[in-house]
Amino acid sequence: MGNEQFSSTMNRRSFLGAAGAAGLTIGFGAPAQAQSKEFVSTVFGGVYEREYRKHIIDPFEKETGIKVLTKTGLSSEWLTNSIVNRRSPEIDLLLLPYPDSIKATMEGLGMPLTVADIPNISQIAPEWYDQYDKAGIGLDYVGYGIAYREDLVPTPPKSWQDLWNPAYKGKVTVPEIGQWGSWELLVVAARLNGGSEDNMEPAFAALKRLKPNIKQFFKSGVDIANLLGSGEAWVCGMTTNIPAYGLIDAGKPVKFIYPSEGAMAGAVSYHIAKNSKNADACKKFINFALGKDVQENFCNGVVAAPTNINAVVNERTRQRVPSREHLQLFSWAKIIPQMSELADRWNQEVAF
Amino acid sequence: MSSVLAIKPLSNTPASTRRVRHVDKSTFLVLPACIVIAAALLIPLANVLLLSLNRSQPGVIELSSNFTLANYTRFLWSPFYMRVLGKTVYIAAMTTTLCTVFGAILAMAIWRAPQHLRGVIVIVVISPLLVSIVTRTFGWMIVLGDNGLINSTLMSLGVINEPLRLMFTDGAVIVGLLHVFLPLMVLPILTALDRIDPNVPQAANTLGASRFTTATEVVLPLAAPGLVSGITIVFSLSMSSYITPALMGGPDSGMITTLIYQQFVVTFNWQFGATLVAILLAVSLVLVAVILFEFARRTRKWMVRQ
Amino acid sequence: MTDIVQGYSFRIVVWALYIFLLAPLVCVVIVSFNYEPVQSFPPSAWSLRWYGEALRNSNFVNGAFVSAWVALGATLIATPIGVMAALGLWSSSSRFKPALEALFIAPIIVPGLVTGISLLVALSAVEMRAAPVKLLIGHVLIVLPYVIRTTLASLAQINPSLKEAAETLGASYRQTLFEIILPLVRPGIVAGMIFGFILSFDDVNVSLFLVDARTTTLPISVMSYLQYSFDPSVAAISSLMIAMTFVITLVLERMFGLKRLFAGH
Amino acid sequence: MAQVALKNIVARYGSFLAVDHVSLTIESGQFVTLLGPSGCGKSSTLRIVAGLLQPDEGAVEFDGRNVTAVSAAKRNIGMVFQSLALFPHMTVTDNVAFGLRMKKMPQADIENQVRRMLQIVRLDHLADRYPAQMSGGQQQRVALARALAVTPSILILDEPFGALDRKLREAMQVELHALTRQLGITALFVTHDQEEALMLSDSIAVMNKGRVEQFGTPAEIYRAPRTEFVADFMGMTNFLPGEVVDSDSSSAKVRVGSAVFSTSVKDTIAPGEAVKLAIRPEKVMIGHLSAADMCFLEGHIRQITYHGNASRYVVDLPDGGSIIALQQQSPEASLAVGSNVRAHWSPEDIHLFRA
Repeated sequence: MGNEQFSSTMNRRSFLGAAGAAGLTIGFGAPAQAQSKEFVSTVFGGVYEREYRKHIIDPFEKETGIKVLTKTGLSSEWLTNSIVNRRSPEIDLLLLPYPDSIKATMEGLGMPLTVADIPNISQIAPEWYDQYDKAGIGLDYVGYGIAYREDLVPTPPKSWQDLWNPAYKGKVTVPEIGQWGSWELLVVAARLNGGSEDNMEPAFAALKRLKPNIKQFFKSGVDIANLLGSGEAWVCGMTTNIPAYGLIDAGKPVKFIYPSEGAMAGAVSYHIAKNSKNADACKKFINFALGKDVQENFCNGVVAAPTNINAVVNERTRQRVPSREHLQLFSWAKIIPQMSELADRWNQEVAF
Repeated sequence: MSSVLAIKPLSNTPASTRRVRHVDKSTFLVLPACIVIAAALLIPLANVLLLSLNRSQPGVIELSSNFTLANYTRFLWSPFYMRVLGKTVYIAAMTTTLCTVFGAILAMAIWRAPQHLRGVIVIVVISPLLVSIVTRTFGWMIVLGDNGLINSTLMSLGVINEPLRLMFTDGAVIVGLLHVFLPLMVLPILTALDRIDPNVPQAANTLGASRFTTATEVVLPLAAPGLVSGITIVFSLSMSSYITPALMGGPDSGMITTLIYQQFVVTFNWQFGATLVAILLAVSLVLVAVILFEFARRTRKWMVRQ
Repeated sequence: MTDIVQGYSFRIVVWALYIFLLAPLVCVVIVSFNYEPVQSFPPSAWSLRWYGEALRNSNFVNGAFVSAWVALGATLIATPIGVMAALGLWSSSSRFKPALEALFIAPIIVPGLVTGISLLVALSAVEMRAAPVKLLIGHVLIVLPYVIRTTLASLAQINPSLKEAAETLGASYRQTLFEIILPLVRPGIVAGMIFGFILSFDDVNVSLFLVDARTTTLPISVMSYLQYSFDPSVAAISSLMIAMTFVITLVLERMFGLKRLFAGH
Repeated sequence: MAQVALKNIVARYGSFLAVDHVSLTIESGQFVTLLGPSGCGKSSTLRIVAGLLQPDEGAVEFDGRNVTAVSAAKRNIGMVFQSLALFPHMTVTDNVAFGLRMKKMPQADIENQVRRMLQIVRLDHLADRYPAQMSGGQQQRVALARALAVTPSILILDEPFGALDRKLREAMQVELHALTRQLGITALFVTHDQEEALMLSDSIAVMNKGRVEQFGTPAEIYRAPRTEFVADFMGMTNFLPGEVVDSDSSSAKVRVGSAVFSTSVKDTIAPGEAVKLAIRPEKVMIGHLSAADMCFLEGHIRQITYHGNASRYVVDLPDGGSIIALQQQSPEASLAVGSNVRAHWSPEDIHLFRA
């Protein structure tokens, strides 16, 4: 009697065990192994993905035999996903742009990265390590400047201040709040008018004054390309070199400048999810990506500035990206807590 | 005048519509859909919507037990948010109205077209749905832009000297939504028209009705189920549309969904974002219910009896 | 006299609508043949370059397969559920009927992004991590309302005595359903399936939060691609989609006759 | 063919009593009509027989077997609907074969039976048409063939000829009459048209307010209506109020205005009771004089209408009432509007009802 009870319990337990194991297999795609053979990383699409694959992923896979699965999409989704799946991450290695990289840092999503684990960190300029609390490391950066239609503008812009030039009435496009460049625009507007990250008040008065000039708030790089390419807008007030040179290389009469006050920085960085089971592979990968040669090849490919101080990019790239000295950095950590309010004020006073 | 009669209790319906059996079957039939919607939408959504009862705390997505209505009062006392809500309803209503008018016209054109042309016309009508929104918007910019086809045509004809501002306006949003939602209106109306006895419009003609009167007063009421289907779908989709208003609207064309998007993925203020969703849902559901009820009230007497 | 005027104005409006529907798409197709590496109009030189580029892009090709399977799967799952629900609503005289009808439209009232996020949170909580399953769940929600609404519209026009006639002739409920009611509402079901399939195939907002590194849909791949590249390969993909739909429709027409798909009898 | 019996059937819609304790037996091979104005409960009764509606009380029996709980699908009936309810997506053949397929009859037998049925209704040349491609009369015959194909226990017809024009309607009536007699079908027919009922039926049940007022052969119903309602519905449009002044078991004297008439009765009506005299218009004659044994009332002609084979007179009586007469002959010159006349009739044409 007792035995029967015991054996039936056993049967049920082993059945549940098997079912659980089956669930895990489905859930994780592949059973976790001590020596990780693959991990999931995020990557931007288009040219960036092509160059990233060519100069970083492919050589890395060849060298180590570790497979890199890439997830495309939006950085805000990657961040959301990582917060939601914090305990058991779906994404092992986050490649994030501003401001999601700083949000990830403030959320404590990433595990600390050390020179011991990733020797190449020692070659990286300190600002691309420190601002992520040493739990993230910069891969490359680009500059935000002004792009404009040479053939259409009455006078070419030279400084951020020129965005307010009445001659550009109804012909300027600036980013929609939340888009790449929007927070940078707020900071620039504040700084030009005596404000700072701690005092963003002047930004709103300035942007209200900018309103007559604004044709449209752009929502994406394609928007910039379409607006400038078709001549709907003459001036794009806050864009990185990427879409601007996309148009220039296509033969459009577009020019791109870094304003006299300095370029705003757009950096992307690596963050390894704290509970990642494939952290070792991720560290190996980061070290590989930060190496001098890899940085040079990759940055020449996507036309970005390397974070590795020893890396030297070619002439074409050097002309298109801002020098380290010409960058205007600011404290994202001060802006992020204000974002909800800033967006609210933007909506009410600038956009709607 | 007829409303008192129309909402008579069901027990007074005529003998031929009273069904005794299969009532239990109808419960069984709707059950799977209820389960799917409850499990895949309502429960997950409730989980997020409950956050609206927590104090705004950007970056925090866990529910706490300190409940407050602060987010709702913030919305309701703000003229700005109420204006955005008003604009959302306005754009959805305009889109739905235009869609109904033009959808009905198109559906009738297809209905009357020779059978062998039908397939082609149906593809023409559904083709806007086949093109990715980003490219579609680019297409619109070519047509509506300052240097676009319409403006350059008008300028070369000397009708205007300055380009008209067509793109990046509320009008452009409505045009963009109309473009993709038309198929969702046309097909339900068309399937409804196909069930109409061809003698009925002819009968109206013999009674001296013009083609227009026949269409609006005889044919369309008979296609009412298709119309209401299209209207509810288009209205709901317009209320919750995000990308078209974002890409085709002007600086001030944002709708509630624009704000929802910001709160969820830009500022990570899920508490307020959930509040906006709850309000959008409530308003949309009430308005859709009004549409359905109004339809039922107007057609109850003749609908089921054909 | 008025009839002639009305006839002409009707025809003018209809042609204007055809132009309205097609104009932006024709522009897109023209742009797709542009040689230039940014979308621009009118093209300076013609080329099939971006078609080649689009078809070589494995993200697009794989994405198209994933989207097709997800849309097909979701449509096949949602259709029986939706048709059943429509039949239930049709034969019900319950007080809760309007509430149920509204409930069944709810998936398209909730902004897709919020649906996606809600599903992400909920499915993570129950440890469901297989992206194909997650996508199917999300996309069944996308398809369901269309099937229910369009089927309901068709059902509303069935003469109720047809059902009774079948019953008096000895047909069981099942036989009445399969032999009388379903054939008569087929146009509505087909319309709903077509909408569901296309809107599922096209969806960005719900899918964004449900895809993973192995399984990504075409619209997500397109969106990601556009972050760093602005060339007409996306216009080429869109043009291919239009072309493919034409071909599929023509084949369907040859095989079944669209007449049979879109008309009851 | 079966005998069908309704036992004390009650059907309610909320508080409204649609069928009020109806009992009725339809003998095997009989053609029975439910006759009555709309809303009298005849359709509900018919749907109860068909099994499309569950009675709240009472039982339905087929050949003595209680089938109240049996669904329409299992009752083996054939029904012709008011809207015909032909399946629009099926050809004539498929429509007629439907019920046989449901019964899982072998394919060859189905084909034979369908062919036979289409021959009977003379539609064999249209077997591949769809209902929408046929005329109203043809559709009617398809509906009939479909209902008959299953060799039903009972054929149920719900005002099937309502939508047809007069000529077609008459042709169909003749056809249906011939067909049912030839095949010996038990049939239950619903109509509000008394002529149709009289022509087709073996028995008629006249219904009013959910009740059967009278059940009998057409001749009985026509000649001896038992209630005022039946009399009225069967075309006795002249009702004169009166009072019994004297009576015995077989006859009564009734005063109408200043006149007193004698008539035979079936049961005793006590003197002093208020009654109504009903007389068919075609039994009333108009003239300046009348024979001695005739009953008469005097009045003047208000209206004369010509009906081809007859003339219809409306005679206003001095007390404010009027009487209608239908005469076979053409109107005489002396009987013009305004002239004073005698409306007269034979005592045996009087039907007496308690008021």
